[in-house]
Amino acid sequence: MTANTLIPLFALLTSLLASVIIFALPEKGHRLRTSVNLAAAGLKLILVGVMVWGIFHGQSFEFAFTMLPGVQFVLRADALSMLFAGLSAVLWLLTTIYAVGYLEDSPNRSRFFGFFSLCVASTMGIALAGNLFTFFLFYEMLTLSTYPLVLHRGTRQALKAGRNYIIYTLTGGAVLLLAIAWLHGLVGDLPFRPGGHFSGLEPELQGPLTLVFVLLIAGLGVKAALVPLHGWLPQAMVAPAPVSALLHAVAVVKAGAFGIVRVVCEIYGLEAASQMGLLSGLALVSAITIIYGSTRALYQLDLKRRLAFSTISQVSYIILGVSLFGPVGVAGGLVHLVHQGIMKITLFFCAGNYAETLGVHRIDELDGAGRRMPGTSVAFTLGAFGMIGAPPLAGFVTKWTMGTGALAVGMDWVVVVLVVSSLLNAAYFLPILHRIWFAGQQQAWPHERRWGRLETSAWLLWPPLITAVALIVIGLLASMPFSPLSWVNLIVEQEVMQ
Amino acid sequence: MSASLLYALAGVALCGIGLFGFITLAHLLRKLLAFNLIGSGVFLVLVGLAQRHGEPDPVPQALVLTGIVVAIAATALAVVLIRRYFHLSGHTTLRAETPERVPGRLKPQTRGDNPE
Amino acid sequence: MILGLMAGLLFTPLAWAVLTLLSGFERSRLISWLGILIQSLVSFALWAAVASEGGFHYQLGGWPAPLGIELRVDGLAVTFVMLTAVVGGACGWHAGIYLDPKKNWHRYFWPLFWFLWAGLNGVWLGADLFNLYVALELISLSAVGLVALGGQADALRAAIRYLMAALLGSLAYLLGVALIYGQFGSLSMGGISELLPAGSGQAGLIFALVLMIAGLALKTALFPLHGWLPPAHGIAKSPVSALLSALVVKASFYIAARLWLEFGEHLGSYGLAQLVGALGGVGVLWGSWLAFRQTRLKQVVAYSSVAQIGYLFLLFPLSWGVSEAVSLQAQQGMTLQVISHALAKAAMFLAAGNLIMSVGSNRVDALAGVSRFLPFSLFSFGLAGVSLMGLPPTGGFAAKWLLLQASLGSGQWWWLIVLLGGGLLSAAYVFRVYRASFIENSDTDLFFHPSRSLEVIPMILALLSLGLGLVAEPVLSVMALPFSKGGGG
Amino acid sequence: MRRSVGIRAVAGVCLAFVIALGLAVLGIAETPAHVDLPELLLESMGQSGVEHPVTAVLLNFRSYDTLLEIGVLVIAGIAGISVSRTTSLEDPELRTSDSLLYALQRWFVPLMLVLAGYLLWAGADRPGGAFQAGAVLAATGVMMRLGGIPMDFLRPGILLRLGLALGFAVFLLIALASAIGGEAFLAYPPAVAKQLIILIETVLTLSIAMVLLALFVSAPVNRAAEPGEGESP
Repeated sequence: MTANTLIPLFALLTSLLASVIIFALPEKGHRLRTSVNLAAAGLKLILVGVMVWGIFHGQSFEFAFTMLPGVQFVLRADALSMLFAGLSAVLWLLTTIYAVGYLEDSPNRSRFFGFFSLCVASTMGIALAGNLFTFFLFYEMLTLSTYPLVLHRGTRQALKAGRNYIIYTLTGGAVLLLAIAWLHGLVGDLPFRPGGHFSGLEPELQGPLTLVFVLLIAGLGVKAALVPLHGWLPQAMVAPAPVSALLHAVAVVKAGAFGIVRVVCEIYGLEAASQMGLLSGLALVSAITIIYGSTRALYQLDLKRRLAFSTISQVSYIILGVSLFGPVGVAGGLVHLVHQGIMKITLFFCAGNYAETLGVHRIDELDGAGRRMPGTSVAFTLGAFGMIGAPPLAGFVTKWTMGTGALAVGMDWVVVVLVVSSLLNAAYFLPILHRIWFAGQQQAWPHERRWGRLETSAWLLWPPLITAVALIVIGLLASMPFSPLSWVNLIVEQEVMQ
Repeated sequence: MSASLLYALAGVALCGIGLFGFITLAHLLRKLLAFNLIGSGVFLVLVGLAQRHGEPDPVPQALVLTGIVVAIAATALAVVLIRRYFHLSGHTTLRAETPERVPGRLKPQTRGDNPE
Repeated sequence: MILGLMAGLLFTPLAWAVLTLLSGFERSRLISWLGILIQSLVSFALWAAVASEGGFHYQLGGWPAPLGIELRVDGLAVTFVMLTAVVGGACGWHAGIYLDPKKNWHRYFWPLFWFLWAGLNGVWLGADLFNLYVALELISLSAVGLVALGGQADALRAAIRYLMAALLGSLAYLLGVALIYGQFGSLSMGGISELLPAGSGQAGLIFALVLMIAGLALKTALFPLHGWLPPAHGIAKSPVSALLSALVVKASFYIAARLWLEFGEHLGSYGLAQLVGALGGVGVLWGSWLAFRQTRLKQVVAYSSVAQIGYLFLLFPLSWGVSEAVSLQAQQGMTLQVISHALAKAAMFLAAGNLIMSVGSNRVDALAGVSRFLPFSLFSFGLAGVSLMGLPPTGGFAAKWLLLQASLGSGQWWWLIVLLGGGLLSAAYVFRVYRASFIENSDTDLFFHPSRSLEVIPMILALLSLGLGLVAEPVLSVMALPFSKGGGG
Repeated sequence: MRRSVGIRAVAGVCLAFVIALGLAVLGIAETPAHVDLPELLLESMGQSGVEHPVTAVLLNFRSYDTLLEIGVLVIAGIAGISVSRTTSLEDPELRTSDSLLYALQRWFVPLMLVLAGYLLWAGADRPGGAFQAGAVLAATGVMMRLGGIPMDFLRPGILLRLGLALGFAVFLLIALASAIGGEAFLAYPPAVAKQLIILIETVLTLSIAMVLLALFVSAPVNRAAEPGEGESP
């Protein structure tokens, strides 16, 4: 047991233990709970940093033991897992800070933060999982740990959302389990490996493997909110803002998308998958989801619901990217995993700020919010422009890379999809920005709270500002080492080299 | 066919009759008697079949003795339970939906006698 | 050394039954806790000894089979002995605090509890068909006594119904034993399976096997013979319900499974195996559905047992006429399912008992606000529920995984519907309870808070069932080859 | 109408069961048994300590069965008294005032006691033994109880429980002693096997009688019920 074996385990345990400790703490121990939370988040960030550094220098981190006859439990840090792990470690810290402010003085905080940490532990496990079995383990753990968060408020609406959420995700989980078990029965325990396993495949396995692929995508597509499996996501909006932020930016939808990336790139392999004709279908489904999500977003009057439909659309960029056959497209999709996370979390933080500070939930109540809350509004604007794909923000990097990738493999229609989607993005974000900045305040805020000099609590204000700044930085410095794009290029190199 | 085998076949018949009674009778004491009938049938089969060639086999005889004690213990326990159940609820069957008397308002007739 | 352990294992529960019969509740409690400690240590030592040195036969009275009674002490048997020590110990610990010492009749819990334990060990180790019958009756009667302990009309009705079903089941089993003894003149399971001539399925013996399995299925509450179980498990005191669900129904199943694996190859048939499996499958779906429909918390848990027992019977089709590897997977899956269900269901019943005690009502919709004020008990309940749903990383999931692999490996894909559909249906009833507990209708805490140790016990069991999935491989390797003939000596 | 159809169906099932069982019995009867257990038994009789083979099987070869069987009986007794919760054993309604019974009792009680003793003693070399003796003893007790003779030891108290447990406890202690003595659980040293078996038989007779009698007198006459979990009383 060297340090390299244990680091992935510790990265997982930081939030797992934090969760146990938080559950054990009394409801009143607010200060202690916050310290535990922040310390764990910080520690995890350091551990992930160590692993990123190590991988960059060619070290390997793996923790494994046999769980069941023929099945290994594997935690392994590789370039792809670090992309996701890094994202969740950073955003966990920010979201924790935000949540501390958001839930000030509300009941059930012990329960909330306990499950919140558990949820992050699952995300970390998903990132570090070294085979499909381990992935599934944490995938289901994520379902369970987010359920109490969706239900948190205990209102009738929350209960309904929770029920739908659990029906969708557990059914998806069952389908995924079937697919994984079947795959295991066909070919045994496969570790995730750049380039995949099925390049020189016997023809008689092709039929079953195609079916397994469809099942895998269907199972993962529920969390990734692929149309028509997206129904739970807009309803889950009733959860508190930090939960929505986490659900949309890192945890749930990303887990689905990340799983699809793993399956396509590291189980089947890009080459084999495209030879078997699996990718065009996937590309089509994700393109439909992109357009559908954006179109539905146009018609939403509730701010968080609009953001939710926007998520449905944006997450499919990742899937569209990996189904583009070529390395550049894959890079575009993967980098969007990070970019979309940061953009969406910014937007949800801001939406939460509007709701918490002004009591604003509907878009038509936002008139004049820019003057009352300039910091939040600037962050929101940056996030929105990022989503639309305006240079030099992070979203632009994604769309540019993906467009290049699509043209390189001769899939011109993808460019059309990207352009249409961007126009739709603009169509549903620009009116909001207009209301925030240019419309005058028509009526009193529905439910205003004051926090001294600042426009809102400092706990609530800093996280969106930080992520907004990050949006600019990673957009501008996309070609620097350790930027998401260059890291993604490192991954793609491995995927294609194999 | 030896005499022992005849016992075994008689046991078979007893099992069938007992089973019929056990399923169709609702009154708990009768059900219990039907159970004892099956039990006797089983014991007959056990001893009769083992001794079909005429020579005695002490092992099944001992087994049957053990079986009888167990059956008596079970029967006695069942009678105690049935009796108390009757005193509390006034029912002699398990069918709750067809109460013979309204529970709670009943007065047991004479204590300790036949619940019929 | 090992012989001494065996004597201790057999002696302790019986002796403690006598000791506790002679003392009042509070002294019995102390004596029992001491006994639980001793018995657990002995069980553990025996488990460790068999794990390192392999299984053996133990001749009671010094007489070898078929004249005397032999016990078969193999990896699987000691694993279940160990399981009984863990679950039984937890239930005894819980009962000591949970039961009200002022009620005079609660003192009789202890002797019945110890007799039950003795009977369970007798079943796990038994290799003699008639001895198994006596051990089964020991279990049944003490279980009935425990259900009837309250002496209240509903409890009595449930107890009588349970007793009737148990007695009929035992007689069917005994009739099968009578036929088998008539054929072979022997009662030793191992001896008979050696005598079974390969390839000749004699009609009378097939009937005997069917009778025995039918009787045991009735005692295990296999669909459609499950009617007696929910009232009995629902009405008993929670520690008793936990014992009944976790261990008692497993005893009769264990015998059925061993009969099947020993004799099934010669006497079984594809049709019989599929029939038993299909009944188990229907039981999974039907039991889960009924659990979903119940309004009382303990009835939900009780019907869930009907469903979970159904999974066990998938062993029959998945181990008949299939390759060694698939059969082994099915056996391992079944073993894990027994263990994880025992741990999870015991945790669930104990937690349910705590919740009912706190809320003062046994209805599911009375749980509103529990999540806020009694999170600990709810959490144990929830963790146990995760195992029942078969979600990772619990033991329930590991079991389901192995059964899935066995179904796929033998091409019997229709069991996939049961395995996956059953998991979803069980999620439906478990989440219904969570849902009810998350409703907030009061800001003040009006609940009674049970003592901390009451809350800790179900949590420990739930965590064990959760962790079982992670250590499934070592646990299975201790069982080595389940149902092996034993090491001899 | 529906009921009669149901009954016919059950009758049909039972008939089919009888036929199947009968065929199974006949089929098995045609072939000889594989193991000749009586032969084995005869060879080992010398070491068993008693002359009667059934008693030897019950109390030596398969004594574990018997131990558990007595356990079952004790359980039934415990479960019986646990639901009874009666304090008054001298309930006048339970007493008969039949003069014939009194007269019979004077004759029968001593006679039955002697019979019980004989059955116990006979068990060593011919049919008889602890259970038969215990049953007769219990019947004697039932008769005395019906005649209204107060039997204080039947009150739910330490005496009753001691009586229930006595036979079982002695049996168990002997089993343990034999295990400590070096051999397996329940393996009696051949030299003292006979004495041990007689001791066991005697105490078992008392206990069996006690259990049966206790079950008889556990007349659950009061109606005090306890509320179930989560129900208000």
